[in-house]
Amino acid sequence: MINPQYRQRAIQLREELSDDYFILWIWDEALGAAGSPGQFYEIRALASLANLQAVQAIPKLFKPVSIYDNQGGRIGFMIKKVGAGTNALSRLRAGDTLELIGPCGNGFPLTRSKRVLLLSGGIGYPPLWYLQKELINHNQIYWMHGGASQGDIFPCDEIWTEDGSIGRKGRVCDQLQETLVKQEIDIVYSCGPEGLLRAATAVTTEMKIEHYCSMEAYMACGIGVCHGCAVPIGTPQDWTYRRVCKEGPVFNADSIRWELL
Amino acid sequence: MINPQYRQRAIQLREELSDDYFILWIWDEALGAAGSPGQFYEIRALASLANLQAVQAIPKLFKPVSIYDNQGGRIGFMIKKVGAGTNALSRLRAGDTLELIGPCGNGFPLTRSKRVLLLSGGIGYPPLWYLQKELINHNQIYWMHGGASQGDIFPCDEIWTEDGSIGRKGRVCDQLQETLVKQEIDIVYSCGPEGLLRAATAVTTEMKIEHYCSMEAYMACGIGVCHGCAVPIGTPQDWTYRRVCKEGPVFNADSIRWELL
Amino acid sequence: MNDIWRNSRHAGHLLKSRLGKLELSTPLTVASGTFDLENFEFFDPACLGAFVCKTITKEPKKGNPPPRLFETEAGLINSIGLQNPGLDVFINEKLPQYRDKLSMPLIVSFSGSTIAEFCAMLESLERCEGIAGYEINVSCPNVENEGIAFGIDPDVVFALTRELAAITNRELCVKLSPNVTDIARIAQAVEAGGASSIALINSLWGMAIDYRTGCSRIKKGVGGYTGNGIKPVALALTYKVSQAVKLPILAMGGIYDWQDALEFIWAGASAIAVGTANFVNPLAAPELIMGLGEFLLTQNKAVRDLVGKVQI
Amino acid sequence: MNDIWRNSRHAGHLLKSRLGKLELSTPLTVASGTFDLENFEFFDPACLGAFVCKTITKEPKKGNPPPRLFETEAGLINSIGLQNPGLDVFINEKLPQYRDKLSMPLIVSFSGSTIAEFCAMLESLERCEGIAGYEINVSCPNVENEGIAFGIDPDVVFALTRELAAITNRELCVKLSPNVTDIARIAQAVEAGGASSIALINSLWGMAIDYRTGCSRIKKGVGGYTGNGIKPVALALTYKVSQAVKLPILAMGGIYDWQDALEFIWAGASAIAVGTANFVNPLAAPELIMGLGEFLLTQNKAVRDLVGKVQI
Ligand SMILES: Cc1cc2nc3c(=O)[nH]c(=O)nc-3n(C[C@H](O)[C@H](O)[C@H](O)COP(=O)(O)OP(=O)(O)OC[C@H]3O[C@@H](n4cnc5c(N)ncnc54)[C@H](O)[C@@H]3O)c2cc1C
Ligand SMILES: Cc1cc2nc3c(=O)[nH]c(=O)nc-3n(C[C@H](O)[C@H](O)[C@H](O)COP(=O)(O)OP(=O)(O)OC[C@H]3O[C@@H](n4cnc5c(N)ncnc54)[C@H](O)[C@@H]3O)c2cc1C
Ligand SMILES: Cc1cc2nc3c(=O)[nH]c(=O)nc-3n(C[C@H](O)[C@H](O)[C@H](O)COP(=O)(O)O)c2cc1C
Ligand SMILES: Cc1cc2nc3c(=O)[nH]c(=O)nc-3n(C[C@H](O)[C@H](O)[C@H](O)COP(=O)(O)O)c2cc1C
Ligand code: FES
Ligand code: FES
Repeated sequence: MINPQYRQRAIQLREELSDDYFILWIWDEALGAAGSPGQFYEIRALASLANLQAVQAIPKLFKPVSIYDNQGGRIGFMIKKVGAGTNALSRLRAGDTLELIGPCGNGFPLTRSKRVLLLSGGIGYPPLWYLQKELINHNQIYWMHGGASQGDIFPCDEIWTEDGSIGRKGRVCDQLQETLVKQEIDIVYSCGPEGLLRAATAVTTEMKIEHYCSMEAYMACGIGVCHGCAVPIGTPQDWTYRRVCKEGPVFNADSIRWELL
Repeated sequence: MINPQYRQRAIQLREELSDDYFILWIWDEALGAAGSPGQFYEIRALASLANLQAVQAIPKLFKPVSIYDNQGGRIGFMIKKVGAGTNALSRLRAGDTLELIGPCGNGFPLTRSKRVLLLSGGIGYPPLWYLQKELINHNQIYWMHGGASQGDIFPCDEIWTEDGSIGRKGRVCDQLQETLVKQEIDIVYSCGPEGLLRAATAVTTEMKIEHYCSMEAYMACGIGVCHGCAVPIGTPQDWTYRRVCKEGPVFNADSIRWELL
Repeated sequence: MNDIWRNSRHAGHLLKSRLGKLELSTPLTVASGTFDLENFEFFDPACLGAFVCKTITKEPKKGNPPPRLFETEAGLINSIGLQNPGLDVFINEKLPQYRDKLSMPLIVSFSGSTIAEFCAMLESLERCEGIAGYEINVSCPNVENEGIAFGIDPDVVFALTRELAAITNRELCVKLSPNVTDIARIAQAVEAGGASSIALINSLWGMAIDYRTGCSRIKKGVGGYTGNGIKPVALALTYKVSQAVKLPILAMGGIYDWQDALEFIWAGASAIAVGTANFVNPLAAPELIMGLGEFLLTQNKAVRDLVGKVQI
Repeated sequence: MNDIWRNSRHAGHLLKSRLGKLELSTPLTVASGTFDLENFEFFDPACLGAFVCKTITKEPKKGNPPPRLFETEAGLINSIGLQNPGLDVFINEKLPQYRDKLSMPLIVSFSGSTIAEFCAMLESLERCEGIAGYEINVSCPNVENEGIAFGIDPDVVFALTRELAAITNRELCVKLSPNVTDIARIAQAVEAGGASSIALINSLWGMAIDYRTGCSRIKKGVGGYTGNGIKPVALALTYKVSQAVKLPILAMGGIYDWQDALEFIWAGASAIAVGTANFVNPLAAPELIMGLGEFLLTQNKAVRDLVGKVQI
């Protein structure tokens, strides 16, 4: 695994997905060889930085964004606008410059000859896209994805929306137990809002199904230095704070001390 | 005199003078009636404010800029880029929006049937342009203007540059005494860097010639509220801090306590 | 523009608040020294629940030598030095203007150099009509105590507050300095002394230097730092004080918009003030009240429902 | 990018500085807790005159519950809670790595909960090779004194410093908290106690609240505020301390670039550190040294010619 490095890369293409979602593509063969599913980059719009002086702005933090796709160096970041940092990214166009620190984090443990459930909510989708491409030839995959509404939905096997605008109405793990049984799932990979991961873990723990969660956390450094991105990991008796950016973002679901979050 | 008010006006025209100097023109009949020579506006580029959210910048102070010209409502601001605020102004184009607070300050006392010397250095030029248009039909005017180099020079009767690139080489008040005598000057109006105004005052006080200086100061409110723009005014025995934005920017040169500045 | 805030008039009942003895039509007021009648050229005064004037002292004060101001990346450094015309001129010239023009309660900010001087000033002001309350500025040197500011010593603050509280029935608000080790203890001294509210924060120590020449940007060297950059500090101190005392709090320090105002209300402020914001946005006050009113309407909550309800 | 700073190598002699007993090849170091070996992937370490590690405590510390971070308009609020693996793991695992990889003096930051614990830690560290000096973090609760931070009481600071100074001949730097009424008095206690330098400032109190929900942005409520927004405060305190003591100062607090660094040098700092800047600009350190070197070359001045030469 290579250590996170700092780079600036031109945006090769910007792909519009919906009002809130878009993909930024960059091209870098070396980076293509470096990342694996579940890893992420800390990224920032250089454009905003270049303008800083003009508007007398103070430079801001990078934002963690998963590797959504990696076609041998054609690397995509699928991003949802939620606040100031992602909004700045959303103003980037082809030719603009992206600042990157990465690849960061551990990534998903890969598996073979299993029946795999991918479980994503909202902006938890991107890392699982890269993951399924890695798993697809060696496993059977069933992907359930949920979101608030139609605009949060992307290709998968089973769709859930909270408002029922597309797919089934409800939360994506409302019938998780039934699905795990019906699809004879051996292993679950999940990414999404904390509530989803927590609820899913309750089910998989109960059913003793292997389950890896990709966790979110507010980050400053992204490289394991500041200890800002802590989540409690271990057993109820013996746990400690681990760094989402270094020991994570992927943790064994059973090891996450949800009761402390 | 009307009280300073807050307005937003479109830039009608932007006139390029040199690398560092430009003029922003706005159009407002009511404002045309309001201002008089020596008064100024606190101005700011609204464009930069609109972008604040995008770049997460913190809003910044307005900057004091003299009325350079006023053709019955066609109001011009002649501006030199020196720092962040004036640089933001320099990025404005026709159609962009200017924020204005004003007209601010007292303005020059006008005079009739006199031999008038206008004395300006660098960006002290603009208020004297508006002033000379007011005085020209009733007085005899001699205008001396100085700057660091050719780029700082604008139309006048006698040019001085520190590097000698145009006009006479030296500081504009190097031979002030001779000029005052030769031109039989009754009254002096000056605007420019503190050093110039101070040196000129030494001469006019000595020669007992009436002299009005337009002073500069760092400003926060521009309307007399914060007391940030103080200059010491009075006699050596009895002086007090006056506000450049309210009792000024024009003061009787003799009343300015230069020894305290 | 002028009546931008009117849109939120229908949130009027939600915006009502109370600071000690004062009923406020809105929780918004202005920070001493940053706002005066001139600002009412910019907007309709009715967005303010109260008006706080610049601090006055017994004798006129010349103030500090210029330059007195410098804008930093995130705020403003000032060293005005309490320039003011003194108590007599205030009473004879300023106060009649305020009585004439103000449609909301007037809070007079004042400061002294001894406890006796504070008391004498208060007695003079008590004889005047048109004053709803006082903001006691204790960030000033105490000549009886080596020139150390009144506001940093809980015992001095207690003694001062008790004497003043004995003189007046009007709203008595003591304004704290943030440049202390334990602001909660000072606040407790204010409460024990019998004040009816607490204002905070006054400016932080701040400095800026011209990197090229090494010249201090303001003549005094160290000045007062205010504006957006001090907001996290002001919020932390508001929270600490709200945990330590029951007195209502008038909070300020980097409040630029309604979102900022809400942070302080959640943290424990019954009223808030805009200071430096008045310089960077002439419409800061009406825009704040409009935004706050809209938020309260959407949530169907009143200001008083939110005060101090922060979740930790 | 990686060797951006090399351009300023020819300014090498001008960049030299000294912090107490340490010769520094450049005046630049890093703020404890914001920088580690991982950062050397981003640039050539030679731009640093010294390396300060994250504060360690005797026992491992879990740290505070998340969320621990929030970015404000002008800086960062954190509540890491000194998470660290404890002294033994530091000595056995971290220190060998530092010895291996660092090309500049290592300053070990540590903290204790009693004076005896501080001393015991120092004694253990004294037995280790590869340590050039210590940064004493006194912004931590003193269990012998109602949990009140060591750093706010001049007598405690004096006693602590004196005991530590008796144990070591290495560089002894005490790092001050800004959350005190009179930082100059604390600095004088450090000097009287026999330290060889002073570091300042640690983080200010800070807080942020989600205006919609009223939830504190960090789990602890009040955290530490750092970054650009605290620069004017840090500069004022640097100046105050430089006027009060003769000890050399390692200054930090919102230093993002070489212009910022110069302000602190003028104000009295012999060395400066980048902290939060490391997060918002991975190349902050080399760019700072490059810019500083170029400035010094143009002026034909050395760092030591400028230290404390601010004009008020
Ligand atoms: C390992 C990892 C991988 C990620 N991958 C992706 C990705 O592929 N695509 C993508 O669009 N986003 C991804 N995210 C989330 C993304 O980092 C956040 O949306 C972003 O940091 C928000 O920053 P902002 O400045 O736009 O919003 P802010 O202004 O910081 O926040 C806006 C809102 O989002 C909340 N928020 C902010 N940061 C986080 C966070 N880290 N976790 C949860 N809530 C947060 C805030 O509380 C606030 O309500 C990932 C996060 C992590 C930790
Ligand atoms: C009454 C008045 C009328 C003015 N009229 C004009 C005008 O017509 N055209 C014009 O271009 N400028 C005029 N100025 C000057 C103008 O206000 C300043 O150039 C401007 O405020 C600089 O702001 P900045 O943010 O661009 O630069 P800053 O970053 O604030 O400063 C850049 C440099 O200029 C110096 N500086 C900043 N403000 C001032 C000031 N007010 N006086 C002196 N030095 C300063 C700083 O010390 C620094 O060295 C006037 C000033 C006053 C007080
Ligand atoms: C120019 C200026 C003048 C001030 N004058 C006073 C004053 O006279 N009395 C006082 O108590 N506070 C004074 N203050 C402090 C403010 O009232 C307020 O406490 C401080 O600015 C913090 O609020 P802000 O960040 O919103 O500006 C002044 C502040 C500024 C910027
Ligand atoms: C995430 C983070 C962790 C920190 N950890 C420590 C620490 O362990 N020990 C310490 O003395 N200071 C610590 N600090 C304070 C910094 O060393 C520094 O004093 C402060 O951040 C001010 O500098 P800055 O504004 O450049 O960041 C920490 C600061 C941050 C932001
Ligand atoms: S973000 Fe700094 S350690 Fe994870
Ligand atoms: S700038 Fe505020 S009084 Fe002049």
